[in-house]
Amino acid sequence: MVEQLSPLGQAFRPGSHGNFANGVGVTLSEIAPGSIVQAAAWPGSEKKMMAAIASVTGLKLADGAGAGAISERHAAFGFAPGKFLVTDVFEGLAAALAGQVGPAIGTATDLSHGRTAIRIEGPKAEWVLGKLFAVDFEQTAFPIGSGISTVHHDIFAQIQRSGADRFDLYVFRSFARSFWKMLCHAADEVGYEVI
Amino acid sequence: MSPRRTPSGGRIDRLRTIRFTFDGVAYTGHQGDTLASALLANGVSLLGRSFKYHRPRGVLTAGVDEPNALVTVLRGDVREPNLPATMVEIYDGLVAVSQNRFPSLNYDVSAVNQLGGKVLSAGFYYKTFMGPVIGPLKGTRFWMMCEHFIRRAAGLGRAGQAPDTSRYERMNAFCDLLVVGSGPAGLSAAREAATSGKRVILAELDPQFGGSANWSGETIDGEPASAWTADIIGELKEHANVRLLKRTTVWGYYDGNTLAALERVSDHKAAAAKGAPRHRHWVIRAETVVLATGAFERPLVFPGNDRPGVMMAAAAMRYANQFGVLPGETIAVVTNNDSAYRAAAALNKAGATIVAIADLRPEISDDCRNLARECGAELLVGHAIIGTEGGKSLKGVKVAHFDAASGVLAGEARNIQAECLIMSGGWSPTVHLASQAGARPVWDAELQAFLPPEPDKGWLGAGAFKGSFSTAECIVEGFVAGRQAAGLAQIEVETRPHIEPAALDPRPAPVFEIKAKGKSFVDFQHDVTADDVRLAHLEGFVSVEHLKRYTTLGMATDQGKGSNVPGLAIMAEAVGKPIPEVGTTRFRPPFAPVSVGALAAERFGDLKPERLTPMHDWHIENDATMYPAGLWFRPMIYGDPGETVEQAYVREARTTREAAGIVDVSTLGKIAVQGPDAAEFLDRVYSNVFSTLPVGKARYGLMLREDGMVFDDGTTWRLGDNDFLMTTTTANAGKVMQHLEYFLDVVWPDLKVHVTSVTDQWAGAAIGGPKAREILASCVTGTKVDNEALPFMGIVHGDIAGAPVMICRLSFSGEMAFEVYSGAGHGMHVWEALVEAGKPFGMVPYGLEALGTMRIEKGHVTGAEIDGRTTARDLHLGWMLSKKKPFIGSAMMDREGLTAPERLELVGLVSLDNRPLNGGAHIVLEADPENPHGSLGHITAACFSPMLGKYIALALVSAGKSRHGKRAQVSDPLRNRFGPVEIVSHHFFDPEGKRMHG
Amino acid sequence: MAEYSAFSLLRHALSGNREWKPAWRKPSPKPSYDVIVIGGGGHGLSTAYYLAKEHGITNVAVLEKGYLGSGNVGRNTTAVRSNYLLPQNTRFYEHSMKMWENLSHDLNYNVMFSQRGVLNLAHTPGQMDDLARKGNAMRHLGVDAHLMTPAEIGRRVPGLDMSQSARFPIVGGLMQERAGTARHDAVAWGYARGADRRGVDIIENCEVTGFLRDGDRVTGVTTSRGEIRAKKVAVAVAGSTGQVLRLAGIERLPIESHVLQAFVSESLKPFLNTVLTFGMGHFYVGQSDKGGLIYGGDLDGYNSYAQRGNLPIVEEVMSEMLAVFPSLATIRVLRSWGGVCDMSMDGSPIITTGPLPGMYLNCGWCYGGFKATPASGFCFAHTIAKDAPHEFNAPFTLDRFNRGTVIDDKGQGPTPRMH
Amino acid sequence: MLITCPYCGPRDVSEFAYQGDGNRTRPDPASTDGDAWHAYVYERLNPAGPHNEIWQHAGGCRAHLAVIRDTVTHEVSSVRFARDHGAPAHVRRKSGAKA
Ligand SMILES: Cc1cc2nc3c(=O)[nH]c(=O)nc-3n(C[C@H](O)[C@H](O)[C@H](O)COP(=O)(O)OP(=O)(O)OC[C@H]3O[C@@H](n4cnc5c(N)ncnc54)[C@H](O)[C@@H]3O)c2cc1C
Ligand SMILES: NC(=O)c1ccc[n+]([C@@H]2O[C@H](COP(=O)([O-])OP(=O)(O)OC[C@H]3O[C@@H](n4cnc5c(N)ncnc54)[C@H](O)[C@@H]3O)[C@@H](O)[C@H]2O)c1
Ligand SMILES: Cc1cc2nc3c(=O)[nH]c(=O)nc-3n(C[C@H](O)[C@H](O)[C@H](O)COP(=O)(O)O)c2cc1C
Ligand SMILES: [Zn+2]
Repeated sequence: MVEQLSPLGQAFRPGSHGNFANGVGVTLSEIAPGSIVQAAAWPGSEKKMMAAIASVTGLKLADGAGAGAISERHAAFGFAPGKFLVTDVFEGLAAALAGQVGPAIGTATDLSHGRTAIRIEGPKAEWVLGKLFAVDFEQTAFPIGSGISTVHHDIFAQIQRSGADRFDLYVFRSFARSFWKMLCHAADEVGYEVI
Repeated sequence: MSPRRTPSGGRIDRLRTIRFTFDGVAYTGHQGDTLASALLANGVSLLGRSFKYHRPRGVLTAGVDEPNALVTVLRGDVREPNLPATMVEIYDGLVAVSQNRFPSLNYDVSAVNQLGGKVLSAGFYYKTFMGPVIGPLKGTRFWMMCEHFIRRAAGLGRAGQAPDTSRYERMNAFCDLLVVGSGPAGLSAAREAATSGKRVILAELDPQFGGSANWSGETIDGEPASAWTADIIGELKEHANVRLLKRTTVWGYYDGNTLAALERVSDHKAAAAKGAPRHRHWVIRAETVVLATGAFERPLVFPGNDRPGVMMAAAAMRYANQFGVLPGETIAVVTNNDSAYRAAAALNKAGATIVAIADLRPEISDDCRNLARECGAELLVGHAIIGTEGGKSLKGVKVAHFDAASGVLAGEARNIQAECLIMSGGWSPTVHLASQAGARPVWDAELQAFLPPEPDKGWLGAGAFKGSFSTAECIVEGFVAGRQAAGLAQIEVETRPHIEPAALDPRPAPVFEIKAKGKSFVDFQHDVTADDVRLAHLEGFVSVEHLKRYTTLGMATDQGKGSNVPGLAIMAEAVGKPIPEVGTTRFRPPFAPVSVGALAAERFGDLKPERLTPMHDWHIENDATMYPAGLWFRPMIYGDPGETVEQAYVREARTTREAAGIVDVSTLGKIAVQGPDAAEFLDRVYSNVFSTLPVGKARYGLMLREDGMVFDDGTTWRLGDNDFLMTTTTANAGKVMQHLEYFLDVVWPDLKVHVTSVTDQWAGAAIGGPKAREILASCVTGTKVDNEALPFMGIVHGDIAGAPVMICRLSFSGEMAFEVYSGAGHGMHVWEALVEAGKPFGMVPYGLEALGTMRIEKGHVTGAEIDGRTTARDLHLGWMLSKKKPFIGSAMMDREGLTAPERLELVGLVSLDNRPLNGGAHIVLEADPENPHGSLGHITAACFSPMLGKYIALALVSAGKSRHGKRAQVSDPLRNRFGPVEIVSHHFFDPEGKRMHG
Repeated sequence: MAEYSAFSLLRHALSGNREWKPAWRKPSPKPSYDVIVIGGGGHGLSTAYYLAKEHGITNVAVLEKGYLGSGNVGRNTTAVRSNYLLPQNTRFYEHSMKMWENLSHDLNYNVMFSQRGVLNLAHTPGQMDDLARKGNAMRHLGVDAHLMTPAEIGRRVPGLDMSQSARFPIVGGLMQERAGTARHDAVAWGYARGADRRGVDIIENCEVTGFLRDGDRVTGVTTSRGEIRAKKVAVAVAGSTGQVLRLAGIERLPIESHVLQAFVSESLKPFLNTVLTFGMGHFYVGQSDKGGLIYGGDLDGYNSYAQRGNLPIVEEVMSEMLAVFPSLATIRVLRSWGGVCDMSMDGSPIITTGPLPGMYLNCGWCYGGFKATPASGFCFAHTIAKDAPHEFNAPFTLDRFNRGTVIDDKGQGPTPRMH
Repeated sequence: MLITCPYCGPRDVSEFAYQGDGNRTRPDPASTDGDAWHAYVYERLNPAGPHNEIWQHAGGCRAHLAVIRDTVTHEVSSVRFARDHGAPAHVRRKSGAKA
């Protein structure tokens, strides 16, 4: 199989950057899951969609807006009414989900190439993201596992909190390089490491 | 040297000496000084010049309300003009210069403007400079000549031209409670709220928390107020739920309790820390806001009140108590209220001689008498200052008897020598933010001030902001507001804080102006005098808003923080109405000026992100000249060394038509339209039918807007029964997406259709030309690409170099052509494989110019023709308007205006003089370069056609089709291009489409 | 001897400026008038002025709910130009431009009309073609316009980022030299004074609260200062059009009211001697004779009758400003405000008789009606006096949407916030 | 200004795209009633006060919302999904249902 090429190109500069006066504020990385799939249920079929996701990924999603779950291999969260983003470390999730989601339940759309997954982790992750998004990142408002849809000016982003100080951001691939640069810029102040 | 540093006292760090320059002269100050305090300490009392008369000005205040002492701070070539010296913290190496003076602050030639005096009164511009009605200076000429000179003299500081290298940032914050102001009231509120565990933000514009507690000289429950402050701050720092923001001015109160604040992160430093911004623009969404913004002291209006050395009383006290600076050794006082006595006492304690206190009131309290006696001042009750003496610094004041009730002066004027005159005309609560939030201030006759109304929205008030002018009240009110805002039960305050010295009476006498001979300033910076206010009244500009606009009162950089109320009062008197009936002008954001850089934040230097195709880096490496298309970048040409743009695109287009070419089409909008009702949905949004499209085929579609105009076009591919891939033009991708979502969500929610943007999922490479099929055949596996397997508009799936691809045979260039779609992450891989496969066949990459050339030759329309004003019929696409079904736009498309015979229609043009045609040129029957007229339409796109060997163009021409075969002229006076053209069909080349079907 | 002149200024100064007369009287409303004009903005006042001056109709009242000029005439960014694409607009606005050129003399009031040029920047060759199309359209109607090269622009406007590495490099521009700015308040005051001196009653703090009707026919108005009858009632209330026509029972119109914000910087030594527009956004800027940069951008984007803006647009405008003028990051915004714009469905105005008998309507100015002030009043006065449009406003009918003869300069269709 | 999206919660106005007057009724697609179409496409209720509007949470979940918002105070008093509460029910059924 041909590997996907990262859209970040030269903008991805592994190593340490910015102001380290107080240690590393955040770590930035590209997670490059094998699959990113949008699963969208028809109104009324949300539960069936969640069951389909569970049967494919083993992830049980709670009810409610933005609810999500994470395992070693998979991640999933709601980002819009009836819509979920589901990822897999491996390729082939779109086909697997499509197999479970019939036309009566909804649709599965492969976005494995269309979205770039960026991870930001560290004590200053909330602070850095706060510079870019008008969203309350504090854990009480944005619990672990849950996800949101938001936007930084022209750049649309879906964000899942995958740990106490870890967030996974899904942005449109064509914007990924610009977004990455901006994220690095925002992280300069607290010192960041690219891995 | 009159002003000076006291030997001890103040909250500056005397062990840390800081060097800076002002107008090129080196000075020193201490850590904790502002530029104003440091200059005063160095005996400098002339800091600026006023706007209109260029009068010498000193320091009037000690804070954001400063109208006079404006300076420019330089950092290398970067200039920051109009900063109040009272707000500039000094740092080692600070370079500040004065402004609005020539050649120097001391000798300013424009000071002659003062001689203009009464002629340069309010509104004089409107009455003159109109010039003659005939002759060479008629019309606007004379005025513009005058204006030229007026503009030379206008303006305060000078903007620089060097790009600012600072960073600016934005920060989003959320809290339950935002406390604005950290004086006794704000601190007390924050302390209470903090215990609730609620998220609290405390914002203070000063470099240190504490507000007036830093310099009031009071004790709170036996402890110096500054220590009380330090205790609370220490306590607040322990709370994880509290964020303390100093140097942070809350400047905007927007809808939904969204507040904007400016944090000056690095201005007080010689250099910002690595990665740190100069300013941070905070956007704070607060459940509740506690406004504890204090009050501004107002000046009194009397002749010569603007001379350097005249200062607000509380400011003078602050200089003494906080900065260890005496604004003068001999100080006179003029006041209409008690608070100036405290100032006099403080200044006296710090070492100044208080020569006299002129109190406008006929009687004063014993407390005041005692204070006056304690500081050894001559007490002149029922007296007023009627003039000041000195040039650029105060030498003395003139005092006369004054009757507050009638405003009448009596007796001989007396001269009193003084280096400094401090004044107090009462206090105006800082109601700006509440007013921005929609609260209408109410006049309080006791306090002679506008107070905030009872809160009804997302805010509460406390302290001097509410007109509570004693520290004890401030602390209690803060306590109550803090608890209320944090949702805590109200409890009785056990013991009211004990404040020493005891509070004085806060009520001023209702005297705002002392009428005597000479210029008495109301708005200091704008040189608006009391007479200007009366002139405005005489001419009928009595509404406060008219007063403001006619005289510019309150429109300067301080926005009338001190001057508004005195101005109003003078107008009220002239009209003979009470102040509240005259009203007050509207407060607007920002509360204090905000740097443009801060508001642009991370977009400074980077307005928009770049959108890149998966093959972007290849284009750059292969010398493509990139062309911005919205946020995207697309190759325009891949020029060879020495080639012109025209040579390059002609080569690319010709090679494509002769052999093959490849172009990156990844930017086309792509939308997955999925679901059982997808076909039905497409029938409704496209003007033509899609439900009949078989799986594995694509169709060209046209969309109209509801008003019947053409909206967008593109091909849509049926990948499965319920699965379509729609393509849109690059420019309209977002708009089409929104259009589809709107109809699905709002108009037809019963349709089971999902639309998803997959623009970024797919890389697209279009290869076309007579060799295209061979090239494809040589590199595709897993499918055939011959006519049978892949007929025109057919779709197949296969692999290229191991990557899965989807290929549709469709043509924009008019050649035998294929669009090869692969996963975007494979785009580069597939592209390189295609380029490699094309090499033996002489295939070239081509850019937008060649793409445009080939589409013009074919007469295909794009955004230049689909400009929002054309109908399908205008573009000869009437055949795509289905008669079998209604569709979006079908109901409106036949209105008379959309079917009129004289409408602009798409035509082709051929240049008959073999010279290039230009987009935007107009078409006329007879060109008249001297007097262009009679436009019939315009050129939308033009090129040199390698196939026709001619310069050709597409154009929209009135009744165009009827003119086929006729001659006309291009008329392009802007580029001085005139010449003959023939109007022809827009299908220039291969009208039957043999090549693409081939 | 003109009432206002350098000489009179001197004479009055010598007498201590104590003998100036009010710029306009403050009359109480009469029971009836020949014509009532609702709205003391630029258009209402100029309409009254031209009714008196051109048609001899002087028994006229202008009713203004607040202080004179409290609407958009007092809160606009003062750009005056006639650089339109479509001929109906260009003809109308060019007529206005010609009137501007003589307005100060006509009114004996210096409205400070300064023809310092309006320059539209282009950032791609495609935009240059669009500007050329517009400029050529203007030239074919006898209106001045010329293209400028980057080098010329750089010389004309110091501080602009002319580097080709800019995110949106400047590749050229379209200049209308005769365009410029005027002192907005002076326009209102000058017309008010001119109308007043010709007998028009200008009545402030007089809000129209309803219409008097005889069947369908409008016969007057009720106001916060009582009933006033009139043979003809003309409505020129800009952003309040929806509210006022609702008083006459007209619920729906091809108009939406939207807020547009504007900004003024702290006063700076003048360096920008033309009006400039950015081609990759909505930003535009000029510098007043006081030295403040006067600038703005896009609408807030939703219906509003509040003269108050939102924060995202503030940020947007500032970002766009720095995209063209990176050196202005240290400059500070002094004040921001909002005005309520009467956005029409095609971005062009409506000046017409009706929609009810006895009523006349002037609206749909979007954020471009300041420059129209003279021609709007002139044409509206004609329409009121003659019960028929002047040739310049004949295309600006209310039924053009029905008929499809829209005048859509931006090609945006019926999305008012996009015009 | 904040709008509380029923899915995403309170979000800044900058995340939303205004889609205008929510009081308009789209005529039956097959209707040839010119006045009805004119009213739908060109006429707007433009009240000063509470207004029914359609907004899209374009920078979020992308759902369309039926919002009641005061055009004078900008206070948002109600937000619901437009697909449930947008256009009047009869319109949806007529034009939407597949027979
Ligand atoms: C921020 C901003 C920038 C702009 N920039 C430009 C520009 O650069 N160039 C340009 O050409 N145009 C510009 N415009 C547009 C221009 O200002 C307006 O189109 C024009 O001023 C509208 O006409 P007017 O002056 O008559 O309106 P207004 O001044 O708004 O007059 C309408 C008057 O009607 C009154 N009124 C309303 N209801 C009632 C009632 N019931 N009873 C009595 N009176 C009532 C109002 O109080 C108001 O005074 C801008 C607008 C704004 C808001
Ligand atoms: N007549 C009088 O004697 C008189 C009058 C007024 C005040 N006072 C005294 O002043 C004190 C008032 O206490 P208080 O707490 O109400 O006010 P304060 O003046 O002590 O504190 C207000 C604080 O708010 C800050 N501030 C104002 N606007 C701000 C903004 N937009 N953003 C951020 N910070 C802002 C100011 O910098 C100041 O530090 C009392 O001690 C009172 O006795 C006395
Ligand atoms: C062209 C123009 C220039 C302005 N210049 C200034 C200025 O220098 N200082 C100022 O405070 N306000 C200035 N303003 C803004 C006014 O103070 C005021 O905000 C505006 O007229 C709207 O009125 P409002 O704020 O009372 O609603 C200017 C307004 C305009 C239209
Ligand atoms: Zn949402």
